[in-house]
Amino acid sequence: MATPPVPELLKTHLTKLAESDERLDGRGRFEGRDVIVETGVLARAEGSARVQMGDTIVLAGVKFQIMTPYPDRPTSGGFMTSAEVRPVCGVHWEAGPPSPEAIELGRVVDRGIRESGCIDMEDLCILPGEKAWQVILDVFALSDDGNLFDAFATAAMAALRTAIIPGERFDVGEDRPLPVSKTPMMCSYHRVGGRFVYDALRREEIGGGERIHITLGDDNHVHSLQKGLKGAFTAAEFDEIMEHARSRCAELRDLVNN
Amino acid sequence: MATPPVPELLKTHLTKLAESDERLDGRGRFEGRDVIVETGVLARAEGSARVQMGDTIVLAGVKFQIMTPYPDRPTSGGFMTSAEVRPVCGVHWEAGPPSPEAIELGRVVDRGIRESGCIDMEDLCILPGEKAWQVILDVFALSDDGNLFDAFATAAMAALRTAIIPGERFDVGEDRPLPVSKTPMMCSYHRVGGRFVYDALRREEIGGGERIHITLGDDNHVHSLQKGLKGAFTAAEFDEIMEHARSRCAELRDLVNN
Amino acid sequence: MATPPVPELLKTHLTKLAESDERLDGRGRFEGRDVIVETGVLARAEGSARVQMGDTIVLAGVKFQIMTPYPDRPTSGGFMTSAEVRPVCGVHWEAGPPSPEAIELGRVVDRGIRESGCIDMEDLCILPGEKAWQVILDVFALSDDGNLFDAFATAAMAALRTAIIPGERFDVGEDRPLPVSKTPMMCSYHRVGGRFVYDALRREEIGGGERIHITLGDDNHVHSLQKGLKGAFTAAEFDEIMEHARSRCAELRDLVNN
Amino acid sequence: MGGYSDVQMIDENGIRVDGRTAGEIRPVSINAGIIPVADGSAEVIWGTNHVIAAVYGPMEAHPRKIQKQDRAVLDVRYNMAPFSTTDRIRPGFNRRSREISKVTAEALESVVLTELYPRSKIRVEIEVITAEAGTRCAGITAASVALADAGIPMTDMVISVASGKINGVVVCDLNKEEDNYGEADLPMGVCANSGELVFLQMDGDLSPEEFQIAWDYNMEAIAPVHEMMIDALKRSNGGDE
Amino acid sequence: MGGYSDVQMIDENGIRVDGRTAGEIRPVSINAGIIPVADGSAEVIWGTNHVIAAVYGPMEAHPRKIQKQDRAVLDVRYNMAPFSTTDRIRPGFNRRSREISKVTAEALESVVLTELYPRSKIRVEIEVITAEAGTRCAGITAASVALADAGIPMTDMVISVASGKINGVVVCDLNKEEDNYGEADLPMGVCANSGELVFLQMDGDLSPEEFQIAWDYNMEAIAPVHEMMIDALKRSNGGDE
Amino acid sequence: MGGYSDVQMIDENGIRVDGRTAGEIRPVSINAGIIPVADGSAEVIWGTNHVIAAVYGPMEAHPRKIQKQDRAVLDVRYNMAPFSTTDRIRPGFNRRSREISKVTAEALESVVLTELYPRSKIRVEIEVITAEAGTRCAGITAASVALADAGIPMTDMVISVASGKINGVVVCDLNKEEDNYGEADLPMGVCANSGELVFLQMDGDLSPEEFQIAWDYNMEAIAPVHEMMIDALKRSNGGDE
Repeated sequence: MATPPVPELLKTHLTKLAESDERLDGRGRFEGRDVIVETGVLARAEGSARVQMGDTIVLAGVKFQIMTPYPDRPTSGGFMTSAEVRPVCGVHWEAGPPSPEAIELGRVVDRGIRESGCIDMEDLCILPGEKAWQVILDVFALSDDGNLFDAFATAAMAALRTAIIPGERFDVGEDRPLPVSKTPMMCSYHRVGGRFVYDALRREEIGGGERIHITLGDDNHVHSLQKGLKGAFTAAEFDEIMEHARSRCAELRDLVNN
Repeated sequence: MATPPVPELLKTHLTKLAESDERLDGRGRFEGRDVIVETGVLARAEGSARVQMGDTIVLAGVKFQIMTPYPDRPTSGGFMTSAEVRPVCGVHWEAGPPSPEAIELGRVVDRGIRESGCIDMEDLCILPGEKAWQVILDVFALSDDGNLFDAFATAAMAALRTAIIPGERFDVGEDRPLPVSKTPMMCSYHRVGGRFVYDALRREEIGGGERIHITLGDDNHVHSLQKGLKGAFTAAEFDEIMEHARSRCAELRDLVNN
Repeated sequence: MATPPVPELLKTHLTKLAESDERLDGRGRFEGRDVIVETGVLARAEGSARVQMGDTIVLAGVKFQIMTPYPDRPTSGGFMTSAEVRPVCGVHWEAGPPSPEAIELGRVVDRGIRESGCIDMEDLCILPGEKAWQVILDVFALSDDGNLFDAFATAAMAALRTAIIPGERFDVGEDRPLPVSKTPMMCSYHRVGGRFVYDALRREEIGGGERIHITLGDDNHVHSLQKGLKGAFTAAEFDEIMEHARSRCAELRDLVNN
Repeated sequence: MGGYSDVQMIDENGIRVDGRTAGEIRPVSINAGIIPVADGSAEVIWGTNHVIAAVYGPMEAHPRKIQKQDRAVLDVRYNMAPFSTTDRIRPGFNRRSREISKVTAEALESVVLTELYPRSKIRVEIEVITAEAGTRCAGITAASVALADAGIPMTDMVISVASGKINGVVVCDLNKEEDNYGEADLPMGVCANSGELVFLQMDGDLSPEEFQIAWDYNMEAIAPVHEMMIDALKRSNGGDE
Repeated sequence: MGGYSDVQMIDENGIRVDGRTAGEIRPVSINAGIIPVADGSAEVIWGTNHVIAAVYGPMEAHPRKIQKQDRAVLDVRYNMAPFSTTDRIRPGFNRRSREISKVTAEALESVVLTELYPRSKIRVEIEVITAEAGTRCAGITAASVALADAGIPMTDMVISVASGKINGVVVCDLNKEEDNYGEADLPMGVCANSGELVFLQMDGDLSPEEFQIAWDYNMEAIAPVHEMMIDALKRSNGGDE
Repeated sequence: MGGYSDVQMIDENGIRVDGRTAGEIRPVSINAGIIPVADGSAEVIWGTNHVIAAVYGPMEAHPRKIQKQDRAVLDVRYNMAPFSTTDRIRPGFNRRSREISKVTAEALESVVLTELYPRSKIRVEIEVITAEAGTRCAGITAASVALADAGIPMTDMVISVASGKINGVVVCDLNKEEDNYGEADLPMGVCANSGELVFLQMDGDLSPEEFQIAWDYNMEAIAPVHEMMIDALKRSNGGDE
């Protein structure tokens, strides 16, 4: 993504709004947009989901391949996440090799899931040292009106939780659900008009500062953190965000698990 | 190839000429340039040809490699065409990765040959599921004065029809001719000055509109079509072209087969 | 490396100096900078060296991998040199794929070593046709104040002569020194102010003309030559350079071997 | 083209594996305006195919070297999403998608009034979400609707359909299963009003007579799809366009 | 994170494999001005890690499209030398190094007064010569010193340290051996004077309580490293800065 | 260099496998003006080598950043066609061809009066159609003729020849078979009139005495090849140049 020229007017406007604790679309500082989760939306994927948060729409698809386990983990399967944010989803996203932003998106979503241990990698073993399932998670943005991070993370978990390992097609046993034991969820915060807000719109991202992404597990354990963009924040600011993330992640988890 | 700035003067001139049904070099609308075909011109290729049509000169070389057959076609060999139009052949062709035009050239030439079924892929099998011949056709432009498509297609068939499978060098049986049972030929038409002409010069291509490539087999069966560039044509125009292609392909076929 | 705009003033200054047979830093035409060679400087490399010549500082590291021998040389190991001159070492070196200069650097250093036969490739065989050692030499520039060629070549030989084949780590026998039977050394000459000088500074390179790189073996056999950049030289000029190279290579060889 | 003609894909009554007659296309549904942030967008669901198109612009063309002094450039990208096929597709352009992007751009340039926007660029993004034979046709059709949805002036709308041959019989609009055993493929892009062609490809083997039948099947499919396109645009614009 | 927690990495007295206590960092030494041709440079030797940073600029930013009208851009590259690890690293950027370059640039931009140099570029080159867990932290710290050595005005200096967890115990600054069996990694970049954070990542598994301990260990390590940075700059400038 | 010296490549009378004496070059033929659309062109058939060179320009150098204010740049590409060798070559540049392109450009820049064409570019395209040892020399020679054929002003013409060593004997102009067992290769590019060198490479093993013999063989081969170059240009220009 080419960095858009920061419109100073937008920045000023956002600062003004912040003074009366308002936001562009009338939400409160820590209020999220409505989240709609649909699963089973992709006919060719073994697990899939569509998530809509306002005008942000994303897809997630889970595919399986058979891999040779790594020599140092002969009984482990694999997991990889690919986020190619293509120019279809917004005028500010350009064609070409993955931008640093897209790379970061994929890596942060991947880490939250991987580090939570929600997928039992040992369960993906087919034949020790020879064959194991590789889970490939592709997240795909259709419409970017801000906060792709959370949309991707939510769609990813919804797709994984409904994925079926295609044993029959690969002639290695019966089809069975991918075992996903936990539901790590991500909440993202942007500095807008001086203070952090939750679930930023695209225009808040453009006129805002640094962002913080938090992935929490079922038991509020921290699995992944990422600070992005230029900016400095205090320990007190972080504590406030973390407290909100604990309650909001639980809400999102309910949405995905049901 | 960087699109050259279309010289409006050239376009106007071509339109003027078209009004009296003339062309830049005095040819009739459907008159081709003389075609000279030589075979056996490349010392290191297993089959080769040089084709000259006016100031357009191309080479085609056939090489063989041993491949593992694809799992779903264990008794089939392979065929691939590569057209890297290098900057040696004209000021308008630039260095770098293959341009969209070069990719299209290679793919259209490839399809005409492949889809005619003129190469018996089963005959290329050496050991079912393990070894088969891969035929690699490289077409190479030395001088581009227009209509590389037909020059490539003609050189390709001449090279294939004279190619020797190098069994001895690869230690898998005796040398023998590549079995080529048919001779699909291509005819290309460009809209110049409002109407379609056959075998366009480079300057007619630059000042012209859309182009249509037709590949016909021995029995006038259609094996490949391609419309390129901006422009719309009518069914009647297409019928007229197709009729000419039927007679011209037969003439070119005689040239290649003898 | 983007070619820097040649400062005409620098060129004029260098020509002036040359008239009284002087150089920017007071050295004589064929006088080299002090050379400091340290070995064992890289904790993760199996052989390493750091060479400093004035403000030019380079590292060389030797790593080993196990390779499958090439079919036509079943009892031979392998040797490759990689010189990625990264932008850390000077403002004139830019990020991106290796520049033509960096490619030339790597290839010239590689040829001098390879062609001298100083590494016994047959001795690197572990299991004929199946396993052999591949020696990978990485040269790395920390600070480029001219004559990276000689600094790299010197560091390379010092690293190779102290390298230990890590048999134990790869579970193929005991650790043992890499057998290096000779010490080919390189001397480089630049045309500066009209005449050739030895061991050019960066500013002499910028304001100078063509360069000649000579690699000589223990017995003054020639193993590698390379002329770089625009310029023409006479046989007499070459003879003078070659004569100096014979004595200077011997001095450098002593430095590396002790 | 596969060409394993010993598999029977058409029964004695001329009925195909999915119950269609020879000249019948798959069920089609079209929706416009499905990507909120795009200037225009559409989805075409054609059998199991699910193809999305988004349009951005006209906007300034940059870098400047891609600008045309007398018209807008159409920057078209056709892409298959990694999860669109049974075997996952590795991201990144390939020769096939480059060629399809090129012929699609050339087809659309033939109807868009690009001369109204000199020095500018119109981005057309075609994404195949689910693929089932015929994605390039669905892509051109979707792009046509998305351009109209974006309000880009056009002389005509392009509808694209392919006919083919299977078991020696010419049929319209091969589905995936048929395509695996197909003996020919003739995709065409036709202007709804003028009947002119702006897109044409073909591969396989068709006798002159078979070719004519395939051509005619395609031509017959244009009008009903055009109706659906117009209907989708009406729905997207509140039913009053 | 590895997480083979059956390997005992901490003894009954809370002493780690290399003799450190839970909150103790590895031996650190810092030198400035080590690359003669650079405008500023530094090396950080942190345990076995050996990381070098060079700064060039401010200089004109080109190509022009990367210029910012109101400030300098920080062009940061983090790279691991091919011989920096036990298994040789093939040269060329990868996704990991791109991401580290990005977060490092963003951390440093938060303290460099880039608005003093509109339209210009400051190049920061970070090279890992020898790697032993924690190279991104060492790289940020080295870059901070190199920027100061180059005389680039900054509001504060950034020190970066990581804490982690092993055998269920939170410890500061994992070494390579510990990292192989580590259960969490929390690298932070902290401003020496303001105490604000400009860099934060984390992966693994930390309960809210463990998280707080790890956070506090990192915060406690800032001041002593900051001392060493200042000392290195003093030595580099003849001891009279 | 191969160096399997147990294969006998020279007989007791000093005659080589193809019947040549030690100092003899392969049969050479040169033609100019062979690419109709180029501004200048030439082919060199040197033994079985078949190398073609085309020259385009001088033309405006773009993008502008490659322009030189005081002279033309020589944009030289050396490439081996995929069918030029026994094993097919995959298209695309590699390090070898990049290096040869570079040294060839530097050799030709030494004789072309580039200062007559500031800010412009002269393209030199060298294509190896059939390769049989010595292609870089044949390419430099062909490019020299093509530049002259294009009417580009030069101070001199460059002829390139290589000598080598086989079975411990120094010989001129190794063919492919000899090259496979060769022990050294010394390619030189010499100006026909001044006798100065503009191109020099060498690898292998040559004693000081052997080196001198190889050098002399190369020097002796210059004049006869130069004659052929002049003759080719005369024929191309109707015999009256």
